[in-house]
Amino acid sequence: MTSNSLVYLIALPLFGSAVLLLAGRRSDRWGHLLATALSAGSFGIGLMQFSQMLSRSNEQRAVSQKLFSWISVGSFEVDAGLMLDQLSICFVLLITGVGTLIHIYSIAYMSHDHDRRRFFAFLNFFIAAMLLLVLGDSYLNLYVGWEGVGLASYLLIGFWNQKPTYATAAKKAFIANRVGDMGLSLAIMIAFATLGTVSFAGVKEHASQASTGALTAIGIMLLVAATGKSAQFPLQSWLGDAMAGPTPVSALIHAATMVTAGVYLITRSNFIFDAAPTAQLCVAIIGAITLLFGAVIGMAKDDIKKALAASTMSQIGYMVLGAGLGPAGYAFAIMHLLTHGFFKAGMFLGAGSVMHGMDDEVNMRRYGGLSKFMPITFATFGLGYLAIIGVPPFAGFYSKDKIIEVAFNAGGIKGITLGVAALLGAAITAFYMTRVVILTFAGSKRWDDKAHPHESPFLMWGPMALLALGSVTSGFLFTHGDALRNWLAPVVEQIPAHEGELLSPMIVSILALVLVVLGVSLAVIKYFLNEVPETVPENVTIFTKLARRDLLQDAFNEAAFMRPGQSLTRALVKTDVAVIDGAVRGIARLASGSGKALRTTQTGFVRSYAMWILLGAIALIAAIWMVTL
Amino acid sequence: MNSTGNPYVPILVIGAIGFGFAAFSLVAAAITGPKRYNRAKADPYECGIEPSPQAAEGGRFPVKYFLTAMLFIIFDIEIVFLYPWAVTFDKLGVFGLVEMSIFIATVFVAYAYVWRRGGLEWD
Amino acid sequence: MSIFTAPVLNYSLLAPILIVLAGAVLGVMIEAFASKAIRPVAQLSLTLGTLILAIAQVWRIRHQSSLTAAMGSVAIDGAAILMQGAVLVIAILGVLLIADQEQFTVLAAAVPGSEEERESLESGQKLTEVYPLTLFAVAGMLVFPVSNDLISLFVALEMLSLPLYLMAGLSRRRRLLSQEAALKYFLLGAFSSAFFLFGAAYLYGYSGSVSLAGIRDSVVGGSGNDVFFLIGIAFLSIGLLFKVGAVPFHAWTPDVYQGAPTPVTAFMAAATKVAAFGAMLRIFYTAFANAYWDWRPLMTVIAIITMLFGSFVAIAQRDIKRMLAYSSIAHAGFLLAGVIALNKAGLDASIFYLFAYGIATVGAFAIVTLVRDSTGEVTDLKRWAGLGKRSPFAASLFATFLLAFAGIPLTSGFIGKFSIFSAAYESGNKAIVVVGVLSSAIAAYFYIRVIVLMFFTDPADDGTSVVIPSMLTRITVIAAFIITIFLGVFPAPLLNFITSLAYFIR
Amino acid sequence: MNAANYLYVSALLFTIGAIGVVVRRNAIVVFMCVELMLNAANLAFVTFARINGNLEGQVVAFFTMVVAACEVVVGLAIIVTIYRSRRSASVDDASLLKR
Repeated sequence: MTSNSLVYLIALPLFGSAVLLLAGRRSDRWGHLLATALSAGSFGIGLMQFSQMLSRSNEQRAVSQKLFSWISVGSFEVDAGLMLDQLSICFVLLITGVGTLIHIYSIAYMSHDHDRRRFFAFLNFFIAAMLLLVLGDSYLNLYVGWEGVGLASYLLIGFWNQKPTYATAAKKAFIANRVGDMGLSLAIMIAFATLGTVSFAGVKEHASQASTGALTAIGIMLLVAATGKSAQFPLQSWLGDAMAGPTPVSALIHAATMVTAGVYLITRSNFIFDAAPTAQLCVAIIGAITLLFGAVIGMAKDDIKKALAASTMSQIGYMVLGAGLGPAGYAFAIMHLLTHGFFKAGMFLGAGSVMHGMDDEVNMRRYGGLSKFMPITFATFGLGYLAIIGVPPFAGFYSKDKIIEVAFNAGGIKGITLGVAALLGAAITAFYMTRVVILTFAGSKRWDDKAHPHESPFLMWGPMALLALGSVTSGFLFTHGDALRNWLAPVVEQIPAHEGELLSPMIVSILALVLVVLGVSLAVIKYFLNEVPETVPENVTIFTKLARRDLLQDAFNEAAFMRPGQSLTRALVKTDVAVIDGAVRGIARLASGSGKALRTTQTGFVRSYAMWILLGAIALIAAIWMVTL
Repeated sequence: MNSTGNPYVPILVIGAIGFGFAAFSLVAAAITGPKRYNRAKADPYECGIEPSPQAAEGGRFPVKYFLTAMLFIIFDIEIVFLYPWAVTFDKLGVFGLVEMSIFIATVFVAYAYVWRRGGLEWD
Repeated sequence: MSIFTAPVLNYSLLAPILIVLAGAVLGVMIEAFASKAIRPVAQLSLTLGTLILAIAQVWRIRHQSSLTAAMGSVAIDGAAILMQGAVLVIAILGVLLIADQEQFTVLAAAVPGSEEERESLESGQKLTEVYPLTLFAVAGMLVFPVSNDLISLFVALEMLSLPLYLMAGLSRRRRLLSQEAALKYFLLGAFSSAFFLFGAAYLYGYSGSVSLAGIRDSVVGGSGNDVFFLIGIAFLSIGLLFKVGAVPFHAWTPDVYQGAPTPVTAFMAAATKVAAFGAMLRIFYTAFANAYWDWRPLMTVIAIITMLFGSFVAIAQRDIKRMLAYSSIAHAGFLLAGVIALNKAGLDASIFYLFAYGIATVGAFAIVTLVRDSTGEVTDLKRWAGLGKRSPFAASLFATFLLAFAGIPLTSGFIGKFSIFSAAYESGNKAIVVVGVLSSAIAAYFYIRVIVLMFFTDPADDGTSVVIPSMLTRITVIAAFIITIFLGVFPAPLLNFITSLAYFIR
Repeated sequence: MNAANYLYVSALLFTIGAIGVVVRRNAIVVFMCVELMLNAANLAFVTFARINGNLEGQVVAFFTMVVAACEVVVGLAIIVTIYRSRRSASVDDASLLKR
């Protein structure tokens, strides 16, 4: 099936972004409205495509559109083409739907910012790039979108770049992402070299002929890409700092959509991972590590956005774990991705609403008792909270429990380890999310009288309410009659579920619920029944201290990557000026045979350059001699 | 050529001799020569003659010397191409004549440039 | 002794070169006889007219190929046509920049700071010698990649170098630096061409012929003294590697790029690379192809060192022109990967890369000429901070060129990098691909660092500003921008064109 | 006489020239060393022409002489300009551009 309207999905927001950037200040007055309308238009097209899809049989649902022939070098041909199938439509609706809500929210949230127009231009650009990422029909087209969202994220994290720390955060995000991008480009090159094609369809068709080694290499490189973009261990450190961006950005890019691109990549490449079990196991392990890692960090954060960011990291860990469990898990990974998109975006918007009312204060120790002043925010945030900790019948209950269940049923030691990790993660999640809610909305007020907490305007709480609705209902809708699993079946071939299961769904649910209750009660005891100090207590265990410092992730990065990189650079610069210079001096000393001559034979740079050339010539001759001897 | 043994050895020996010669000269100069630093050593032409008369700007040689020398070299050396042509003049025929005329004309253009821009004037 | 017969020349195939040379000689005549008032206009129109005429002629002969156009001295073939076309396009953009005479001193012979210099500046005259010099250099660049024997190679090498040595010293401001750049470029260039010539002598000694075809025959036949051959390859390569700026023969690059007047740097950086790599590709793909076992390992090592060195050292740069210089060193490494690939894909990719890189380079340096304060160009990176806030248009264009250098998709640089690395991979040289991707990742860091500096840092209040560009500079910048983006989005037409034409006849 | 001896002389001249470029300070002397290297190459060409029994090497020598002369002119022009600006022909003094 082909369709000519796919391109408009991307073209609308891209057009908006171009208009806003080119028109400059002239569009200050109507720019945000145009951007929002175009985003909504994209959502409309998405819905239309969705309804058309529904009317077709399951095998006929995918549509594609060839735009133009992009690269053709010899035998290598890539068309710039788009493809909309059951998997990408989920993302299209999530991106444009949540995206539009966040556009609306931002109209109010950013109303005092004199650069609001630029913000909307970037936001529209992000939507376009993210749509390209999920609609591209080859790895190369995906790569274009991948770089595009990276750029948009980078621009938006650094949006308030007046503060140097924010610019640093933007850079940090950029570098972590570059490492990931390198993985993706290597994966593409290996795929091209071994399979001769980079289109999804082509790779899928030829994957069976490739050696397991090559497929494992591609898989591992794709995983590196995913860890960079989705803030997974060991490239996770940028996400917390990325919270420097405006809160709507954190909600859209760093919670609901962009950071889940890694999960999309892995799910999209299911045919590679299914054929490369080692790579698949690595995916599951990375997911399990990250979900615990993020959860532990989440327990110690006092900054509301950073706590939510740690939680995002952890929840994406669940998705990656799900995707790493193979055919049994893909659908649940995507399901959790979608439900998470609703509840996490909703909670971020809630956090933004709180900050809006509290003069941009982010420290939760300076909140408290806000439920009285912001009832709607409290309600929407609370629904999101119930969803994330997995209370039935809220969305998270369906999606997260399924991943835990599949993890246990993966079999053997692997299944038990991964399952236990996922269960433990659920308990910790319950603890830190309860902590966030209590510190923010319950208890006594800890803010000074300068703050005047107030409910946000309708433009802000409207989108929050809609997202909260999604957090309540989506889980049920997706699982009702295995709707999402059946929907995705043509994309990710599935084995029948519940085969030789270790634990029945019921037992998993009960276990999870017990642990959740445990986590919640601990948090209630510690933060609700006891007084919360306004200053950060110092007499805490080493674990808390470590968690506060993000489990030393920055220190690790610095020691392992940054320092050696810097010293290598310095060393090379020194080589350029000192060592080569020194060599010239040394030779001069040798030649004249006296230390005195060193002074009179002052080395100048032209001569040291000539020395480079001469030494290079000698080295070349010597090397040729050795090669041919 | 050296048919026995490693063919690189002569190259290496020659390189070593060249290096040794240069090193020897410098060492010998450093040991035997006086160690006084003299600005004249960095001058063009180290022949020890005090250049005179001093030019207006305090330089040693008027640039005109260099200019004239350079012009002489450049026009003089072009003659080189006339010799082979002269030897095979009859065999090259009209083609050779035309090509040589173009060549001479090009040299004349350069000459005209030098002349018009005052390169031949001595003050 | 051989019998001389009158040579037969195919003038239509040699016409692009002859047109440019004729234009240059005419330019010298204008210098000699035209009045000072009309010289600038006359020279500019003559130069542009010459270059456009030459391009038209290159286009006309694009499907012809001949080894005997000049008695075997030059080989006109598809690859030659492409290379000459690229040099001419870059030269036109470069000349438009050079025409912005702000950058050049009026009297190159005057002592800096002297009364003579002040008077010449106040007279409002223009330095017009730079146009014939440019044309002579272009003529050399047209001959270099088509040369099919050692004599033409050496003459072309000097023909393109000598005018550039002089042009490097013509800057109006910071004249001491400019003259120093000229001196360094000259001494090191002469040094390296001596190596080149010595290598050529040994290749001649090896094969008994100065033509590339003769050398190839000897390599295939396996006759001749191998020691001569290896010394020949090594020394000849030194001359070529110097011109492209490969480590360890790169040391001149940053100094000369920084010291030379920026329009000259733009022209030199872009066009010299095309010409030198053109010659290199021809030599290695034809004469040395069958001896690849001898040179490939070494060239691989040099390519790897060059990529890594260029990328790492660029990070530590504080001056925009030096940073671009080190980036050009890194790009030389990427291009060497195309030379080493030694297959058709490698040739196609190299030609595309050269064109894309050359255009982006001219564009980037064109923007550098625009960023000034009261004393001239501002090249200190620190003072570029916040440029994006004051002049978003210029800064965005510059960012585009940097992204093209970094090889970000939808710019020409991405297509170039991708095709060159896949050609290298196809040839089985995996190490170079891995190092290449790694160093592009490193390189992306410092390109993006400049973008961050321009857009995300507060402007310093020190009088740095972007001047309103002249019409000619504006054309250059916009044309470079359009080509860079167009080649990133629709590279297929040019890639197909290159694929269909790029062959070396032997 | 064995033609190879001329090659040894040529290699010797080339090496002396190359060392000279690196160790001498006066720009003009450095430049003369480069000319020495060019002439070493020329000698090699002529010798090889003799060994190979064809004229091509001698033709190259002609061209090299002319090109070297042009190089002299350009080089002297640059060195003289620098000398007038700096009052010194030492290549070590010209080191403002670095790092």
